[in-house]
Amino acid sequence: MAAMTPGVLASFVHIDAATDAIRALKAQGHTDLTVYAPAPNHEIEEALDHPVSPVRLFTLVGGLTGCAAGFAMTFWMSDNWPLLVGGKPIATVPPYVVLGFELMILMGALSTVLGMIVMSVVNARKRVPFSERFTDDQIGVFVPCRADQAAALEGLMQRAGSVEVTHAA
Amino acid sequence: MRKLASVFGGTLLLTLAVAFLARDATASRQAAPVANDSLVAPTLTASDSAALKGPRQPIFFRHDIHAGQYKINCQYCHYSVSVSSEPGIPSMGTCMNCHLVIGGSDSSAQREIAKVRESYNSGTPVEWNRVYFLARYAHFPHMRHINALGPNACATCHGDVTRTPQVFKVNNVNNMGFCISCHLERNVSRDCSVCHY
Amino acid sequence: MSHAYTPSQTHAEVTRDVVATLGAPSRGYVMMLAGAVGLFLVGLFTFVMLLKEGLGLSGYSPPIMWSVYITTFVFWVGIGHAGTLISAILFLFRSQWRTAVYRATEAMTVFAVMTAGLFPIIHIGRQWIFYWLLPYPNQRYLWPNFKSPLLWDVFAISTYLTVSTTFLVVGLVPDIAAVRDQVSGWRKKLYAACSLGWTGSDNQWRHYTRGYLYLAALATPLVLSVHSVVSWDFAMSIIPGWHGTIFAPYFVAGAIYSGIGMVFTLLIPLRKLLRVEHMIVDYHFDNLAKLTLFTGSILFYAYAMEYFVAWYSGNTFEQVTFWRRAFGPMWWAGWSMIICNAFVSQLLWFRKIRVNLTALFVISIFINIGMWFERYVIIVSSLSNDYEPWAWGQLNPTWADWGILAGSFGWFGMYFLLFARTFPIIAIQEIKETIPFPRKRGGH
Amino acid sequence: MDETQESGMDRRRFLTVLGVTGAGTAALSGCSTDRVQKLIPYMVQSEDQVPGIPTYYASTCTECASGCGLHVKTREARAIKLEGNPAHPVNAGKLCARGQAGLQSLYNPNRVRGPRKRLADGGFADTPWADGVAEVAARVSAAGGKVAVISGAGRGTFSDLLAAWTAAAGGTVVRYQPFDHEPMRAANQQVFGVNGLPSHDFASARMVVSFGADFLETWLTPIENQRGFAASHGYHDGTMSRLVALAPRMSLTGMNADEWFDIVPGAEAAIALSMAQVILAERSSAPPDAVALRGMLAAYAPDQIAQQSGLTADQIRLLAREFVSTEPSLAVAGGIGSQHAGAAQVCAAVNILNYVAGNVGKTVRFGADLEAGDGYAALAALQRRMDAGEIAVLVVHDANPVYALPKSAGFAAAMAKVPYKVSTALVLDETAALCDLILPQSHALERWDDLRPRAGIRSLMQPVMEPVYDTLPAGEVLLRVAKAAGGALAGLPSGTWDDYLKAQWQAFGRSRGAGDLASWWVGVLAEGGVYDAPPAPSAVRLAASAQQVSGQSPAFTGEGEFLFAPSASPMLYDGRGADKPWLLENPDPVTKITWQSWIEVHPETAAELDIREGEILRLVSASGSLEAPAYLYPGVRRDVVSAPLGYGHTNFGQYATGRGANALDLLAAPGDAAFLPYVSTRVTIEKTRRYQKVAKTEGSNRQLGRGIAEAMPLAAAARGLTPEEAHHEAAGGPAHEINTPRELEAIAGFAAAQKVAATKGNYVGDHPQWGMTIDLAKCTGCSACVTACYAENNIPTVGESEVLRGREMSWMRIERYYEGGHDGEPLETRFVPMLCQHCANAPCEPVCPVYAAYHTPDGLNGQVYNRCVGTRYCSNNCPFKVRYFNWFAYNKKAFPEPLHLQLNPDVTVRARGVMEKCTFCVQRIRGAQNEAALAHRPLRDGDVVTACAQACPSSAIIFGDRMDPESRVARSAADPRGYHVFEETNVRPSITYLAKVLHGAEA
Repeated sequence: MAAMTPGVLASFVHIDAATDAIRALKAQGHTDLTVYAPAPNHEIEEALDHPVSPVRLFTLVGGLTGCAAGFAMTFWMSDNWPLLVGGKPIATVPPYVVLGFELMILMGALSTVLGMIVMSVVNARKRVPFSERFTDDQIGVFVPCRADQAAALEGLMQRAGSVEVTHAA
Repeated sequence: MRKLASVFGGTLLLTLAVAFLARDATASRQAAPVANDSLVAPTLTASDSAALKGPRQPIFFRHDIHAGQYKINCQYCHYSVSVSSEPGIPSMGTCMNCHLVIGGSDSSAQREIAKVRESYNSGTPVEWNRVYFLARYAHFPHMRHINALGPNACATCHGDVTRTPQVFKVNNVNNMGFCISCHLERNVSRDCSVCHY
Repeated sequence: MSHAYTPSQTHAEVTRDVVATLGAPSRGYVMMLAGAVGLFLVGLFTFVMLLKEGLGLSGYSPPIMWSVYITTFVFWVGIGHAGTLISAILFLFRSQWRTAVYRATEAMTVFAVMTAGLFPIIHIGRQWIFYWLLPYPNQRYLWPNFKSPLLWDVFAISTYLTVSTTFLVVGLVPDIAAVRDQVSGWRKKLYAACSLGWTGSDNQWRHYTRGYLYLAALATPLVLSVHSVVSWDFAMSIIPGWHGTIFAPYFVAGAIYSGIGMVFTLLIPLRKLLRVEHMIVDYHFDNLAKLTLFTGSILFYAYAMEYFVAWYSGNTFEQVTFWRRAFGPMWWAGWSMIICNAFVSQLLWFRKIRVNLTALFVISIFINIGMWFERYVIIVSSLSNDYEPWAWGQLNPTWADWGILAGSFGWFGMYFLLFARTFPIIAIQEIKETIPFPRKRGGH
Repeated sequence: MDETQESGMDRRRFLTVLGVTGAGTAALSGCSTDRVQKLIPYMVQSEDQVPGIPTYYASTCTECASGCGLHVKTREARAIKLEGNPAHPVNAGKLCARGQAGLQSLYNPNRVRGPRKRLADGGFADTPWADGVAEVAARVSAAGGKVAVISGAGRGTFSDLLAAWTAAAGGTVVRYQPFDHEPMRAANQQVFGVNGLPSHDFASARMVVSFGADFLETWLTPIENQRGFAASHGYHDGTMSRLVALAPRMSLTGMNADEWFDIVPGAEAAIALSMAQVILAERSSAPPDAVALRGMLAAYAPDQIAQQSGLTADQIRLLAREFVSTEPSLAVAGGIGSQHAGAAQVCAAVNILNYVAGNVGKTVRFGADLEAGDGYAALAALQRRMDAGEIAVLVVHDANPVYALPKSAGFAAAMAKVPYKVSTALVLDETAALCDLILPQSHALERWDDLRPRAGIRSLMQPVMEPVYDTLPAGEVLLRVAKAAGGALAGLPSGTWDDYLKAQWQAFGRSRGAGDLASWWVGVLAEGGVYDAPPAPSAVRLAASAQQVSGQSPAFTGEGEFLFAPSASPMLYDGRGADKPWLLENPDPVTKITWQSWIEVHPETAAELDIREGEILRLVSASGSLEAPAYLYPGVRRDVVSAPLGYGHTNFGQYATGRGANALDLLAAPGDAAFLPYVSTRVTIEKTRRYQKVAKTEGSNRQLGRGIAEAMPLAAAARGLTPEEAHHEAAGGPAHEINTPRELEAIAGFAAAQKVAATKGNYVGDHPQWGMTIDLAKCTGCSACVTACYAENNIPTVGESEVLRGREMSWMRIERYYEGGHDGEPLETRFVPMLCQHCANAPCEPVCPVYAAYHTPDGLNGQVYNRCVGTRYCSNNCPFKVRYFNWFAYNKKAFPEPLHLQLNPDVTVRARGVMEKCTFCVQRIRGAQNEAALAHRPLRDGDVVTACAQACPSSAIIFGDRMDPESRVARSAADPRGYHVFEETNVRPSITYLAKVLHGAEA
């Protein structure tokens, strides 16, 4: 496994401690933070203040495509070999709404999942240190930095109330 | 991981390709035979029949000699094809019309023709092996097709037998697409109940 | 009761308690699993016989061309509704109490729909060509008939299965990661693989929460549509007793009702089996019971309406059908459906009963039986006496019918039990979400 | 589909057996090669057989004594369907269910497959023909005249030869038919001094009174009767004839009667005489010699006999007056169902009634001399000689007396006293089982033969195919035996049977002055025989013995409180139908029960005795007992129980043996009676408290006012009202629109949609729209169409267990609905032939996920078997419930070899798991279209006739193109009586029913 990104990784138990740290770091111009949390948390989101995730675009596009595909398929197929059933029109909207709807949901959902995966992978920072407690009960804040900045940042973390600070070089 | 994916994808593509080729194959039909005045059938012996395509028959009957070289009209033997849904299998008597006198040029032919005479005299009909077997839920009125497409239309489905020493399955007549593509081309009915009842 | 309940006090406890459910299986669990597998084998044998001999083995007697199999199909589809309702709709409503139970119900949904999905194949005359219902390019140039409600069904059920499965899996990922970081050895490797490299970084959470929201948003109309489509299998026909405009809402309500019934039946024993009594508590059952009461009352209304409309329509066919439903040869089925669903559910007006697990369990059994009979009555009794009196007939099911029914329960139970042991049956991260982090300045 | 198709016999399977037309019994080896796909050529091409094109041969039906003409449809040298010969005067192209099922006696898997000889251990073993013939010859010559022959063969060249043969052997022949109408002949002798059966003209009779004569089932010539009855009783131009039935049980004839009186059993004679008395008393124009009867008849004034007859005096007077005032009228008697000890007197009384009403010579025509045997008395006499050991050699041909006589008659015991017995049975029946040698005869369709069923008719039979088994025509056997025996027998012709028969015909031809015999013969073969115009009725006068006619009701033996009146089953006839699946599965027209025998009990009686349907009852008489499930039938008197004849065979092949109970077991030994009195014993009912589901096809026998079987009063019909108008008139309100404006809108929308659809694909252009009308005023419920449908469309018989689950496959079913019947109103029966209605807005089509059910351009409701996946939604959604599902591989069980040879090669044999239904005989439509296309001409009206329409003896069914205003079907559908079933569902059926017409109060 390749070497870790140099930087400081601090673990927090207290939420406000973590948010203080984040705000302080951002104040100092450290923007590419990585913040681990066992559960999504509004305070952290506010502190980080990221733009809204673009996943919704995937949902929209997928849904529309699905709907279109549904209607296109049904109309084309019933017209491809016209067969009269029950005296009903060969190709007709009402029954095909169901299929349009179902395909809309299906493709919408699948493309949403795709979106989640793609987005997380694309924006993921590589080789960031991680501690197993972050999926348990602790919040982790990692800030990449040069060796000479490390001491200062460690101090910042401690002051914010970190329970454990490690320096990955 | 990546390897697995590529293998999977590859097989998928392959199957699709095969499927489409197969589909085209069913659609492609052999062209009607070109009128060739001087067709000479190759010399073959009964022993060669094993090497030829198609089921081996009790008698090495050669369409390429009868229909090709000697230009015997298909309907001379398949007598009911233009009037009935069934093409008709020539009776042993029909064979004997000629083979009473024609004994065969080479030894192999003589041996085969001897079988015909033997069967006729002993009154035990020859059991030909079926080559084309249309599924029983599809009804194919031969006469309608012969009357619509002409006496030589046989080749459309059965291939050019004037060149085949041993008849083999040229088209899978049980592929519905094989029928439909033709009905579409000629813009004739493809109503299900025309064939299926 | 409104403020957030706290079964485990801290995030650490939550992780610990849930991971504990994945420990060595108890004896009771093993026995139940064995039972489930046994039932499944019964069903498998029956199906093989059906393939070999033909559908005639089961008790079909014309004019009753659909009977136990379709009944059970609709039953399972119905079961499959509570899950998505709780996990998706209640998620949108931000109701906290769902967190403890939704994983279990969602798993139930997926496996119930998996079960239901088998029946369209089992019940057709030539099972080996069931795929002709799918629109795939073929050398015959033939396509399926999209006007047929059965085809809507194919699409609705498969969509629902796919979406609810993805919904379940997506919800699982962070929890699997949590488990991954608690266990060791080969199990760690397994969960690591399943966790898709989840770390809980801000970036992951950011897209995750959004995506989950939209999945919920899509699943919500879906869950309502699926049983509507199933109901149209009947409502689109002209059979008196099927041809009803209220069928869609009527079926959806029934589906949720039966689904929650099944949730009770599963959770009440399960929480003991997995020793999580302190995480799934009165609070949840109370709320579930209220939902049951609500949908149960809708059913009550729907039943009443069916009979009223039949009378009010002045249509002799309708009237005879419903008269015979209540007083005909199948009166017993008709009444057991009304009593088990419409009346029994009314007991839940009393809080004492809502929080009494024994009572709830008993009621839930009634609900399951009642809802199975509802479908049985709608399908069989309506078919047994429709337009043409000369063709009227009665059904007497055979071992082949019961064999498949039993098999379906086995098939369902098998997967559900295996799931409950392998993956966190209680949503770790969602519970954690409800527990505030400690603060350095003062408490909460 | 495919795998289950294999066992199905169809076009290509026929091809595999082509050659064997030249190769005799290789037939079976030929077609038993199931999967091996061989093409076997003819040895020599036969000029009248073209593969794929049916060849029709004229022949004659031997399933009863009527002697109807047949057209045998053959394909690739296999008989595949029996239809009526239009040229034949008796049946004019029509054929009953029994006649059509003759095909299943030809291909019956239980047929004796070759000569068989009894072994010491009692079993049978094959023996060569030569040995068999030699053995018989030896025995006959050794018998020294102690030879007797029992023959069921009708009058014809064979019976002549048989007579000559027996005479030469010094023996006696008894020509025996179980249903031989002895009472009628005795009565004709007594009243008119004529010993012969007259013909009855139902077609011209305006009023028919039946004194227990089941003329629509088994009485004389049922098809001819039905044709005539339907012609006169079927409504046309404001009129219809009238039928009154007097019988303790409502038979099929009773169900078709405008009035049915459940008279006291045995009172028929008294009533007939009473009517005659009224007529003579009130009418001067009676034949002069009839006046002499006044004295004798005085004793039968209505008031005298009213109380013991079950009719009021006024009813009798009314009947009598109407009978004489509607000319010509017709009274008939002598049915099996009322054949009690006094039956001869009943027929005599009815003769007198007809005579005084002036019907004799008009509707009753003597001189026709219908086919009749020697009667029971002759057989009884022979039995006494057998008992006395005066018979050394007994030959049984085409007869099964051991079954046809009550066990108490002891015929089997008598046979045991005969040292040597020979049978020519097709199937090893009860009688054949007791014989020492079986020389199986060829089936009527496998041999040359002829019949003279009545004066002026010579009807031919010709071999339409090679014998299925190693059998010979009985005539051939006789000649061979004669040759071998020598002696007096040597005098017989020396040639073969075929030569003999043809010689006879040539002699006949010469006698008719045929110039070119050869061409004459070809003509005769094509016509199926020689049919002279019926002879003018021979004038008859009352004989002196007419004075002795008495209206005494007969004494019934036994103590029980119920009279036992067995009914002659229209399907099984005298029992010979019991080995034919078609007849067993075709429901009894009255009770709708299949594959089972039953006991009919009146519902009220049942209530008293706490009997529920299906309880197995034991009927006990002095002579025996029988057990069968109870069937509650409102059409039987409260003090009468009835059970069908023809069941309870002890040895008659896999289908008949052990099926049901034999009603004859209850009867006492007839002793030296002149005929077998079927209605003679009283019985007690014993409840067994055991139950058995009755295999009936009837769900509910009431139509709950759903207008499925509509009927209207004659008056209303005459005024050209529609059934609906008639209803509203009766109800006193004006006709109201059944659809709301919204519904009408929707209906219009449907119509518009179809116009749009008609601009696409195959739907472009003009197509015929096939349609059908069914006239309920003509339909008698005889069910001939049902068997025709089975035969034409390869419909599998599913057997008792499946019928019990309601899984019968009859595409065409006859529904029988009751009206009235309680609190005083008379019980009325309505028959509705129900088949796929081929709806324009078919509910079954849109629900099929794979287009297996769809609408064809020519207006058919198509069903593509090989596309069907079997969701069965179509059947659920069909209001008429006319779709049938293959729950198992019925095609594998239903046609055991050689029954599979009967299958129609033009129709797919449906596989397991697919839905099937009536197709309007689409194979016939396509066939006709192909023919027309080859001839470059358009289809003409009448080119396509469905199997049911072709068979219907009442001609109640018309098929054709509804779009062609000139077509018969279009014109008939325009009849104001026309209506559609379940109109309110807007499914727009292609079948129009014409409402039944009822004689209202005006009667």
